[in-house]
Amino acid sequence: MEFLKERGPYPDLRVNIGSLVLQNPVMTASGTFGYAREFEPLVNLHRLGAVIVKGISLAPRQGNPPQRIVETACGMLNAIGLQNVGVERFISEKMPYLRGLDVPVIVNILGDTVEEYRQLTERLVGVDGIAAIEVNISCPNVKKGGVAFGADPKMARAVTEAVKTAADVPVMVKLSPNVSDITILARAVEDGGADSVSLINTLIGMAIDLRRRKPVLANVIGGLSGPAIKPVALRMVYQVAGSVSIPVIGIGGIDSAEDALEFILAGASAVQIGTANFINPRVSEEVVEGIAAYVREHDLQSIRELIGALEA
Amino acid sequence: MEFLKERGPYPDLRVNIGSLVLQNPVMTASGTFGYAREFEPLVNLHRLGAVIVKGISLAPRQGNPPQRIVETACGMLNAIGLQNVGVERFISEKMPYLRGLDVPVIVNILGDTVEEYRQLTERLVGVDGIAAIEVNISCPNVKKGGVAFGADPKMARAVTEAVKTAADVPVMVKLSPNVSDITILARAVEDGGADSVSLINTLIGMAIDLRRRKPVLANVIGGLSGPAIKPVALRMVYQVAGSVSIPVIGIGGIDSAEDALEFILAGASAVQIGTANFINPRVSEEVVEGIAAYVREHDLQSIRELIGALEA
Amino acid sequence: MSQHQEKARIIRFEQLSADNVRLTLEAPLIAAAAAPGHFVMIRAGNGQDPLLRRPFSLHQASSNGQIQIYFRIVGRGTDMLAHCRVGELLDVFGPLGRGYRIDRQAPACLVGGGLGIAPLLFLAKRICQSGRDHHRDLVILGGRSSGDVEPLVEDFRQFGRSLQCATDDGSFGRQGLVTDVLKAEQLEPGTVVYACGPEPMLARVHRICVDRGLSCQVSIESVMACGMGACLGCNVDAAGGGYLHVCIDGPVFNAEDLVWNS
Amino acid sequence: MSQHQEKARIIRFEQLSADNVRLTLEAPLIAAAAAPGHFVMIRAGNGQDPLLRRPFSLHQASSNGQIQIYFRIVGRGTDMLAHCRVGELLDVFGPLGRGYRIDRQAPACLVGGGLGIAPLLFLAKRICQSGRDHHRDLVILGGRSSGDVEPLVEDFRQFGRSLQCATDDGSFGRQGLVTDVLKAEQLEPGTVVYACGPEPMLARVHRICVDRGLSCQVSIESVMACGMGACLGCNVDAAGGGYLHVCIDGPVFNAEDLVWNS
Ligand SMILES: Cc1cc2nc3c(=O)[nH]c(=O)nc-3n(C[C@H](O)[C@H](O)[C@H](O)COP(=O)(O)OP(=O)(O)OC[C@H]3O[C@@H](n4cnc5c(N)ncnc54)[C@H](O)[C@@H]3O)c2cc1C
Ligand SMILES: Cc1cc2nc3c(=O)[nH]c(=O)nc-3n(C[C@H](O)[C@H](O)[C@H](O)COP(=O)(O)OP(=O)(O)OC[C@H]3O[C@@H](n4cnc5c(N)ncnc54)[C@H](O)[C@@H]3O)c2cc1C
Ligand SMILES: Cc1cc2nc3c(=O)[nH]c(=O)nc-3n(C[C@H](O)[C@H](O)[C@H](O)COP(=O)(O)O)c2cc1C
Ligand SMILES: Cc1cc2nc3c(=O)[nH]c(=O)nc-3n(C[C@H](O)[C@H](O)[C@H](O)COP(=O)(O)O)c2cc1C
Ligand code: FES
Ligand code: FES
Repeated sequence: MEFLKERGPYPDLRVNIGSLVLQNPVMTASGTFGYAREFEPLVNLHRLGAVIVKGISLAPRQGNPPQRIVETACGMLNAIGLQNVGVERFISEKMPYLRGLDVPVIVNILGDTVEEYRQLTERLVGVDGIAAIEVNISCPNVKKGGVAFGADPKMARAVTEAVKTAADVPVMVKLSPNVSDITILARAVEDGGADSVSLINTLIGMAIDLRRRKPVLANVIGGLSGPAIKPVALRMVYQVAGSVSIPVIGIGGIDSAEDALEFILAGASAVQIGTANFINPRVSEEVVEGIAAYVREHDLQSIRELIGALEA
Repeated sequence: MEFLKERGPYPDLRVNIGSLVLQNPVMTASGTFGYAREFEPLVNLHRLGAVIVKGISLAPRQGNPPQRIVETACGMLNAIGLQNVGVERFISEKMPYLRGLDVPVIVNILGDTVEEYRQLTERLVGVDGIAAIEVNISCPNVKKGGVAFGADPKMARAVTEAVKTAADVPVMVKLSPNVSDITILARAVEDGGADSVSLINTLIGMAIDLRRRKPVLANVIGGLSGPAIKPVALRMVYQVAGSVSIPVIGIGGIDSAEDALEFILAGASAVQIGTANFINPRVSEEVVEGIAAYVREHDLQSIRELIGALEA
Repeated sequence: MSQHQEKARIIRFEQLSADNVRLTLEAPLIAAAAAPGHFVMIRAGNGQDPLLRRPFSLHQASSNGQIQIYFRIVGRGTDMLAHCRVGELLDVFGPLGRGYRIDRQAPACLVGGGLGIAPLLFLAKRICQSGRDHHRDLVILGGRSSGDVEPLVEDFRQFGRSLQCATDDGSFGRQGLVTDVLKAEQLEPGTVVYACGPEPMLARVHRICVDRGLSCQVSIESVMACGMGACLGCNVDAAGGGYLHVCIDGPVFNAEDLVWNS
Repeated sequence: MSQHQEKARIIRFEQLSADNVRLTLEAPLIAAAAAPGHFVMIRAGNGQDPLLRRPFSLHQASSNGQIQIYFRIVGRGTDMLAHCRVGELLDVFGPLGRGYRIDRQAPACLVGGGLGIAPLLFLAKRICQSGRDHHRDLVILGGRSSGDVEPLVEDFRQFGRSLQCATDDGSFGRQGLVTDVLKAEQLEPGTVVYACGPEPMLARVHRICVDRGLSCQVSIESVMACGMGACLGCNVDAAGGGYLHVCIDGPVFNAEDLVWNS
């Protein structure tokens, strides 16, 4: 016979990502939340911990030809091909809206060479309203024959150093899961000066159209995201949280507060929600509410008590 | 206004795995079909291309404590811990039944050291009724601090050479997907003398019980299998088929003839069905029938026409 | 345009033919904001498989807060929707996209093939409501056979248009394609053609319009994840090079802005 | 034991309480091969999520080819099963496992807690059919409240056993646990206790039996993928060290062969 607990004061959900303080640990993942404005009719954007925008490159990119996405079992593949408006238009067209929001804005960047990452970062220096930079290192290094930066500790470190040296805001490096040992990559970018690591980006996958006997995606391969990859993401977050001392941000298949809390238990200081935004545009806000309810119901002082609190 | 085609003669589904000829390309994956006898009441075992038995080690193994399995989104994690009866009891207790079956039997082996793989293979030499050996190299190398053989090209090659040198039957090496570039591993085992490669083994994942704040599996991490991993498996099979000249066997999330045909288009000469056996014990036989129907309906001379026939 | 995510109660279920279903939903916010050619994203089931929402054109949206979708069962998602019961709730969001630009002066010719008929009923209604003289307007509906066309004829008739029907097998209307009918019709100069249907049909409609110098709007499909411009997954080739995104630049386009493979 | 995979038609649907459902299925091959304590693996839905089959004890199996399962809605799979309609087909395979070893001479005491009551009805029937004198037999049923127990009482009565009931909230029978009832009963020496229910209850039943020198068989649960000895996923600790597998060594075990955390 429990008696109803009064709905107490709003619980303390603040988390620190290095020097960056977020009001709660829920961010929207790059490439899945547009430039935030798309979600304005449906989400109270100011309720989020942070918004991460679609990956930006130096020059605008058209991206891949259609078909770019395909549904898979509990997941989806995408080969958008990094379509984006380029850094100049991003600053002039997208930042004015974004900086008007009462939520930290994190800019996701990508390049084909270390030099491009450096230039991009330099261009973002001094731009008002940017809370942090997230570095997508899952991109192929054109100078190294297309091997992804994220698959080689030396290149990953070099990119991190280049961005960190140029940046005037905290730098979060986003790791690729398509590697033998992600802790090696995590330590490499930590050594390179990253303020935090976020993981995972998509797993590389493929789908085939049996009728046409062709790959479904024009790009042949694409990135797998959604609930299907959650077990892999959770494992990697757990491993990385045990190997680095900078904050870890968990990403991969999160679509509920329970999922987010699992990542936090595994060692994530915060989480990002990706594909789930497509299925339930309100999911990010609902996850914030769900975490608040959990903290309240379990009489926690703060959500920070749960970070890495897994008994293993 | 199509008119009904008469059900023609049974189509040619034979495939060659090196010197091994299978009546059709459908095998059951190791660890998901017991020692075949378990399925006797439900499946016409002689209809299958081959049966691959649960991984065998030199000494019997008890495996991991419970909980060993957990369902995930369109998949499952297992941490059986390689429970098996050991090679001696396998030969004395399981082989008599298996060799009575009218279907090729492939023995999956695993070890903690290269030496163990060699001894295991030697013990299997001359045992009647073994059509091939499949080498599971996803196991940790105890001598090398637990790094999986399958993650290091040199170790993978060494295991392959040891087995190949000792074996009197064709050797299939089963690759781990938890690597940065699976084509490097595939080439390493090809160089080591493998007659074929099979892929993928499970992706490493994890599940957390939020209520207990503990990992669900006693072993903390486990292997992810089922439809969730199919896109990753298909991509890796496609990549490996383009990088080696030995036959490739596709594994991962296959639960229908369509799935199997997609792997064949991607370059697999045959496929293995794993987790799907649990959900539909008859699936392997149904996949054979489905492939036969496809070959008939598309007027193919043989299923071999489809191997690698993807237009990319 | 304002968008809304609503738990919409199913208030009517109509099996119009073996494969074709029409659902009437209570979604007042969406209904109020909707215009012809807009679409909604609907979640099939509550599970994680199928994962993505499914896009459907608004077949009707009325001032009493109801919307309708009209769809064919082609796969798992539509099959699940076809198994819903009256009274259940569906998670719907919309209205989305750019709809038909109704030219209030020009004569209208609506051409719908198969499930492409779906958005045209709403369009016919709005055109009718625009109040001008409609005797020159024309609706051409086609499908594989009677079941694709006949059940909808009454609904179109209430808007008082002249109606022509064609089916592949001749089981309703004349035998042939909607484009055969379109070709045979003497459309007045200045007529605007509003079309929806499978790609080959739209390509032919476009060709006919180009030949006759008529302007033509088409509603097209693509695979979609988000339906709202966030995933960038729904691109199609643009006539001027580069890409357009079906969910925000369309689904209704001027036919000449697209690339047609024919 | 012969096993069968059948498409079983649902011929009766009973909502015994808010959470508890009983399904009657037409599965003649399974029914013919079944014995008390056996279980079946059922596929919930046709999709890939939830992926694995769900195990359920046979609540009844009759010579007319019908089987029954009795389950509580606890998650997605059981929720989907609770939404099935009469006439639909379920993919079922079984019977699986080792059932209760009925001692035809000894007095029987059946102890069921919550959904643990499920396999005991079939067991009661078979014991009854064994034809000997049953006046010393006893059935003890318990649950959270009336809805877990009351709807089943009539079914047990037809086998003419002496019946005791208990509920946590006292809404049916006496207030308390089934183990309280068991403790209070003077069982004859040589009685065999057949139990099924949640782990803490079984641990207590085992303790009581050890104290009184009675033999005790328990049906237990574990997570399962295959249900037939192929995946090796369903292990539990064995009293003698090492593991037992619930699906092939059980689900019914001699209580003394297991490790009890109490
Ligand atoms: C803007 C828009 C409006 C639409 N309006 C309607 C409508 O009013 N009525 C209607 O019946 N259908 C409409 N569709 C198509 C409808 O969305 C698909 O039929 C539906 O998503 C199929 O889902 P499924 O799970 O049943 O099929 P799946 O199992 O996903 O696929 C079955 C088959 O349908 C194809 N398919 C799947 N999704 C799409 C898609 N988005 N577009 C085209 N083909 C697809 C697949 O390639 C496959 O061959 C519309 C599509 C779009 C983009
Ligand atoms: C041999 C055997 C016989 C059984 N007989 C019955 C029966 O007659 N009636 C009945 O109501 N239930 C029975 N169960 C339990 C039943 O299988 C689970 O309740 C069911 O699988 C839950 O599925 P779900 O999808 O609804 O729940 P899920 O969404 O999978 O899980 C919901 C909750 O149930 C727990 N759970 C899931 N699977 C199992 C499992 N296999 N065993 C125990 N807990 C589980 C989960 O940990 C979770 O807390 C039996 C289990 C076994 C192993
Ligand atoms: C359509 C789409 C576009 C994406 N674009 C980017 C991107 O531009 N930059 C990036 O770092 N990650 C990108 N991602 C990866 C996501 O941010 C996220 O890491 C991944 O989808 C896993 O999370 P999820 O399972 O929650 O989606 C994209 C993902 C999707 C589905
Ligand atoms: C329960 C279980 C046990 C397995 N045991 C083995 C094993 O002993 N040896 C091995 O090489 N692979 C083992 N595997 C991996 C499968 O053979 C297969 O490679 C993997 O499950 C992917 O295929 P699937 O998605 O079809 O299941 C096991 C998989 C499962 C699910
Ligand atoms: S469907 Fe996502 S951008 Fe169009
Ligand atoms: S459930 Fe698979 S071995 Fe028991």
